[in-house]
Amino acid sequence: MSELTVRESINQALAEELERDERVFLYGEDVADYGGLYQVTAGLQERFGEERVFDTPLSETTLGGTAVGAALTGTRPVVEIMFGDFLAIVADHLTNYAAKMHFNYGDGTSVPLVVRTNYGAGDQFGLHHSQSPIAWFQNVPGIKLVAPSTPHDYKGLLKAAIRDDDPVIFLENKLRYETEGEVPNGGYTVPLCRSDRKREGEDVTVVAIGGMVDVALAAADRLATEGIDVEVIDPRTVVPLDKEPIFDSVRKTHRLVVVHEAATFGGFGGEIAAEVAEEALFHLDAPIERVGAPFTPVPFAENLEEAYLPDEDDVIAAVRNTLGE
Amino acid sequence: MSELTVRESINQALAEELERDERVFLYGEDVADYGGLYQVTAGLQERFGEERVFDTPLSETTLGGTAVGAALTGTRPVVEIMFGDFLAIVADHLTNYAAKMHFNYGDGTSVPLVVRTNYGAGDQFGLHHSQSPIAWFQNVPGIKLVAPSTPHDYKGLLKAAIRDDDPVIFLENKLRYETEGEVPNGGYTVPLCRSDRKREGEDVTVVAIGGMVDVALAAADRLATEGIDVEVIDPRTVVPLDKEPIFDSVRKTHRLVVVHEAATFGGFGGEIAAEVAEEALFHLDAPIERVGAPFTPVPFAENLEEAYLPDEDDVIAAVRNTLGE
Amino acid sequence: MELTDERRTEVYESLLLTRRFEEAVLEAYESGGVPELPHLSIGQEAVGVGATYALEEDDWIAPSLRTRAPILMRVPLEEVVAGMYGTRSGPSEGRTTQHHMGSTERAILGTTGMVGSHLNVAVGAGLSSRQLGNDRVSTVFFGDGATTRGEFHTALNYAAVEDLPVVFVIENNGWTEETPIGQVAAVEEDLIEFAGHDLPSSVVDGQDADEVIAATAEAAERARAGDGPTLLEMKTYRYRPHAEVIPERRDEAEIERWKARDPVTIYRDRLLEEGIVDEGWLEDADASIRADVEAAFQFAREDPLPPEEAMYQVYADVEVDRDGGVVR
Amino acid sequence: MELTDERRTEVYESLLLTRRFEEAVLEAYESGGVPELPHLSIGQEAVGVGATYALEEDDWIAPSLRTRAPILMRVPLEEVVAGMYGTRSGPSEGRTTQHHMGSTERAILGTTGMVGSHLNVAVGAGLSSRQLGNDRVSTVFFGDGATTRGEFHTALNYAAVEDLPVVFVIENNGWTEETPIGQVAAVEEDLIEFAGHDLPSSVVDGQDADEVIAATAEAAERARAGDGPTLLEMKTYRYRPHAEVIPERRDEAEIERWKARDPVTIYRDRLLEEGIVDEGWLEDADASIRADVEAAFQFAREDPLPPEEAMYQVYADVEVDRDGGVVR
Ligand SMILES: Cc1ncc(C[n+]2csc(CCOP(=O)(O)OP(=O)(O)O)c2C)c(N)n1
Ligand SMILES: Cc1ncc(C[n+]2csc(CCOP(=O)(O)OP(=O)(O)O)c2C)c(N)n1
Ligand SMILES: [Mg+2]
Ligand SMILES: [Mg+2]
Repeated sequence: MSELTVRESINQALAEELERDERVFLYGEDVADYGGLYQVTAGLQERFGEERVFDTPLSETTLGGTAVGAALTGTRPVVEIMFGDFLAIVADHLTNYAAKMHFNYGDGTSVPLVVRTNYGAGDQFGLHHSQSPIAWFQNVPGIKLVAPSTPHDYKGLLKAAIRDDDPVIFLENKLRYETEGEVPNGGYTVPLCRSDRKREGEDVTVVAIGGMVDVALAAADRLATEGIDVEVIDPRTVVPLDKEPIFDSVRKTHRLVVVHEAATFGGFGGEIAAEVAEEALFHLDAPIERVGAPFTPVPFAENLEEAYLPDEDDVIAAVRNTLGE
Repeated sequence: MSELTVRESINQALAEELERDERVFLYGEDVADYGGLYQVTAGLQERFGEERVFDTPLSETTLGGTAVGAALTGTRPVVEIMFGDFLAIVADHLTNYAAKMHFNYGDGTSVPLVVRTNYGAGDQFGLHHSQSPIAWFQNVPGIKLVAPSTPHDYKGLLKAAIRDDDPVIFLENKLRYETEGEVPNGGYTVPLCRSDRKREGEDVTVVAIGGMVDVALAAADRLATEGIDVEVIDPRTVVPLDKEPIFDSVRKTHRLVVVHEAATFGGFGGEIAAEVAEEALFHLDAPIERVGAPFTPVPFAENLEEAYLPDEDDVIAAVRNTLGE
Repeated sequence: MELTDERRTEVYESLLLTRRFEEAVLEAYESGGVPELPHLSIGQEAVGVGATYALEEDDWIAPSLRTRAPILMRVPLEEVVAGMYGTRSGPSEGRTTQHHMGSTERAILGTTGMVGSHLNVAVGAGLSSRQLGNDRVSTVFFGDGATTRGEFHTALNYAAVEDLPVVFVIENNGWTEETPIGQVAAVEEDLIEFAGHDLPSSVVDGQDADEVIAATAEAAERARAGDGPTLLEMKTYRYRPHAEVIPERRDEAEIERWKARDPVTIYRDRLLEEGIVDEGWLEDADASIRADVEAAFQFAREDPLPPEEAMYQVYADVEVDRDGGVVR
Repeated sequence: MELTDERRTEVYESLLLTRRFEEAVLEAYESGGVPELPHLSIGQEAVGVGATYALEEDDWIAPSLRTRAPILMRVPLEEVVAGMYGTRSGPSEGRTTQHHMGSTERAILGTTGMVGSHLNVAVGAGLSSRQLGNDRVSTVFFGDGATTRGEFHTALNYAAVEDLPVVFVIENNGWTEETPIGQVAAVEEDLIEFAGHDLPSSVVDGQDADEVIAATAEAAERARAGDGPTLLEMKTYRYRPHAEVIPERRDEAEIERWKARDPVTIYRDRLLEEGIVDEGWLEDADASIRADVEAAFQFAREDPLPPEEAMYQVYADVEVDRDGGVVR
């Protein structure tokens, strides 16, 4: 075990997979010599050479399109899209190409690409560098959406994503590149499409996504001091969804709070709430609570962004609501 | 009153608004002399001239980008995107530009554009000309998404969309261009952001979207013969959503079925279900049922597409489920 | 590339197969109907045939929605026709239409219905060749209309920047659906003017298969030598409307002018003139191709529709139920 | 465009204002910090100043993320600085950063953070001019990096096809973040080579405001006369890194070479040489501009943060609650 930041754990995952598999390569805008805007790929070009780690023009459709083409023809591209907001520019290649080619072929051909990108508000980067783009792809069969929360999961899930035969959008919370945590030494993976119980509890189930897992856990700690025992489930892969552990948890606690960073309305939390309302309705002792952002673009001003971003207090209030407090 | 097809009612709406307001213009791929792939704009260039109705290059980003620019600078572009699937190509201009500029300016400037496009399966056009792209934009604050169901609503909503100061994605169900219905003569509008009760009923609420309203109504008629009294709500504008009439209906019927054409998982139905699970949980006597497509791309083969597309039987089965039958 | 007599008869057979196949599609569409809406390439055969003929069998091909010849040259006829009928033996068990088919074994890159979105995908295949150190060339076909998409610029630029082994083939048939390309492309004369990019480009007579072969072979050689991409603009014409639902609105004289330079006729006449084949051979070839096409249609018409499970091939690496849930 | 002596002193004042403003931003950032991450244009001032000066006040301007001068020339300083601090008096009451600001009154088109996505938007402004029958020209600024996006091709093509009144200004500072443009653009020498489109284009010395004015004025005149768009490539350089969080990694000698052609110095020396101003005037101008800048920062630092309601300006034509519900 070592104590690594999220940034380091991603960097290690990339290094190990580049080392392990010749077909893996890494490219994007300024990822090579510079090491990426967030320095996540620092040192990798030096170590693996210009043929394995390289820069590209400022053209996201080239990134998306060539990644699909490369993945269809025997390699395993890992491409960095500098901000998740830019996924809108590659939406065609992701939605209409990457997600559909396994279905479109008849010979088992698949599209083993990974799009690494970041998301999330909280650093006053404004409305075009802070969005949480999960919902844009939540209704796209064939895509996998992965949003890890801990350094351990970042590393293990990224390694699994690179080995996975399906196209994966790997979402990194840009506010948490510095978050530290225990990471095993050596080449473990964390399986995609498996949710994880990050905290066991009896009273209320909180399903939290990506960066909001930390927030949910902090809220749970505070509530524990009052004797409220919160269970926190981290789906990790949100599409497709490992639903059963969520249902099981709700059948136990009879209460559900869903937390994500995107706007509540139309966000992925609606899907989770709807699933539970179908599968476990009569187990619910309280209305489902959703915690998310208001239905506005991400505002810039310090106080507005703070009001925008869901926080511990919001989670605590929602948990209390489910308890009728 | 006259009996018009959906196609005719859209054409009339466009003609009336071109007539009424000099700032309105219409453009897109083959919309002018040819009258559009689905002949929706037939005759308009002849009537209004090449300056008001014109063709463009095969470049959706030009369509999206110029429409934003035109709308920001004093005109009211109505742009046709030939298939809704291509919205993925203009996702950046819609999501990052059109939706956000009113927020981004400080002087009340807005983006009065209308993107007309079609959607929907059922004609064996395959996985890239049949999608239902609502979910791609359901989490995008600032966009309005309108999906009418009757010739009356198509005309009135399109006229309202053109007059509206916000960017509107106007979704036409391509299987229903030939559907006929009563349309008042003269220049009425149907307000955006107001849902409509298409059928009054006491037993079960069915919220159906776009092309699925017809399906829900047909199912309701069949169920009526068995004494099951279904209420059908047509949101018409899905983003932002006129929620209260849905809650009111569920408070009355205690049962909810949501129907749309896109895949159930991650689709807009999840949002509606989640809203009800939050606001009217204890009014529900049965789990919420969602009727939608399976989580696959739209298949081509006749039998597969038939299995894919939600139909009356699916709605009837869902209604029966809510009744515990 | 040396073109022996035998090879040239093969070229002719491919031209004729493409022609007869599409004529049969048209006939089938006009009588009983065919589920897949035909977008015929009749008149344009020499582009696809010539270019494919100039390539190695494992060179990647990324067809446009209209490129028919390479598919017919690489995929069994039965499979292609079944693809149009959406039956079980089609290239994707009926999941998708035939003109989007992909096959890794036949080095055909599946495409989408988004005209031009495949250009960067083809460049990605070139990237794979470089990464894997093989010498497979990637050839992408696209219409004149596609040159007005941003993809055209970005794909050319990236291929040229990285010297990737890509051949870009514009099937310039003068029309993008119902709009003449001259009306929507800001060039004086030829579409290759668009490409100020640092790469070789030329205009090719797309009605003459020999010209197409020569130009493509040269481009492929350059690509294989590591000297980067080439842009070829093939001037051609489709005899039929954009798709079979669309009425013909083009000038009759324009159509006739092009028919006078029919690619199948040009090649047949040349083979006859050079004494490579005689009338008897031509008749036999035609009869045998017609019989093959007929048999393939017969096969497809009897081929059963796919089972419903065919639809649930969405992920390669996890089992998912119809509601997007992971099956443990 | 006739440049009287008085006008040329105005040009100089705008150059100096831009310089002093950005120096103040840098200073503020390095001491206490500024909420908006600075992406400074120091060194590039002549491009924005010259081009804006050549235009009418109601001509549309679509700035890039680095174009600072036009904003300073059209918007009160206090408002701009408040925009960087996200305070109430900023251009959007703190909703967005200052460098994306839009103002219809000042004919500034709001942009997004997507480099290059504004090119077609600027073309749309040209479309409005045509539709409304006014003669407003639309001028769009963008970096060298943006020329490798598809937007560059599609916007140029459409403007040229429709002869729209658009002036495209490449602020070619040689770098796209940390990558030299030569490494990612497949041109021999100049980026205008990309544009095989049928439109006039030229390379301009972006350090010389007079050259910029002349080239832009000519382009604007052509646009206003209905003769369509022009592409101008302005060669320039930024003295600072891409953004203030990014370490400087460029060659020291390269930076020094460019500093020797500083746009403010060039213009000042010329005015002195031609006897249009003297040292005293220069000192006064500088002092007064510094005082204005200082006052604007002072204002912004005291300006309160916006009220929470400022965030809820999402739709123009309907009231919506924070949960996406329509308020009846
Ligand atoms: C991105 C996109 N835009 C529009 C269409 C609709 N469409 C299909 S084919 C076509 C014309 C294509 O013209 P061209 O590229 O010249 O090819 P051709 O049909 O002439 O072979 C159009 C506009 C599409 N399929 N995809
Ligand atoms: C679509 C998009 N891709 C990438 C980025 C990240 N990014 C911001 S500025 C920049 C470099 C832009 O270079 P250039 O166009 O030359 O402008 P300059 O910064 O030199 O003024 C990049 C890559 C972005 N903001 N938008
Ligand atoms: Mg064409
Ligand atoms: Mg630059």
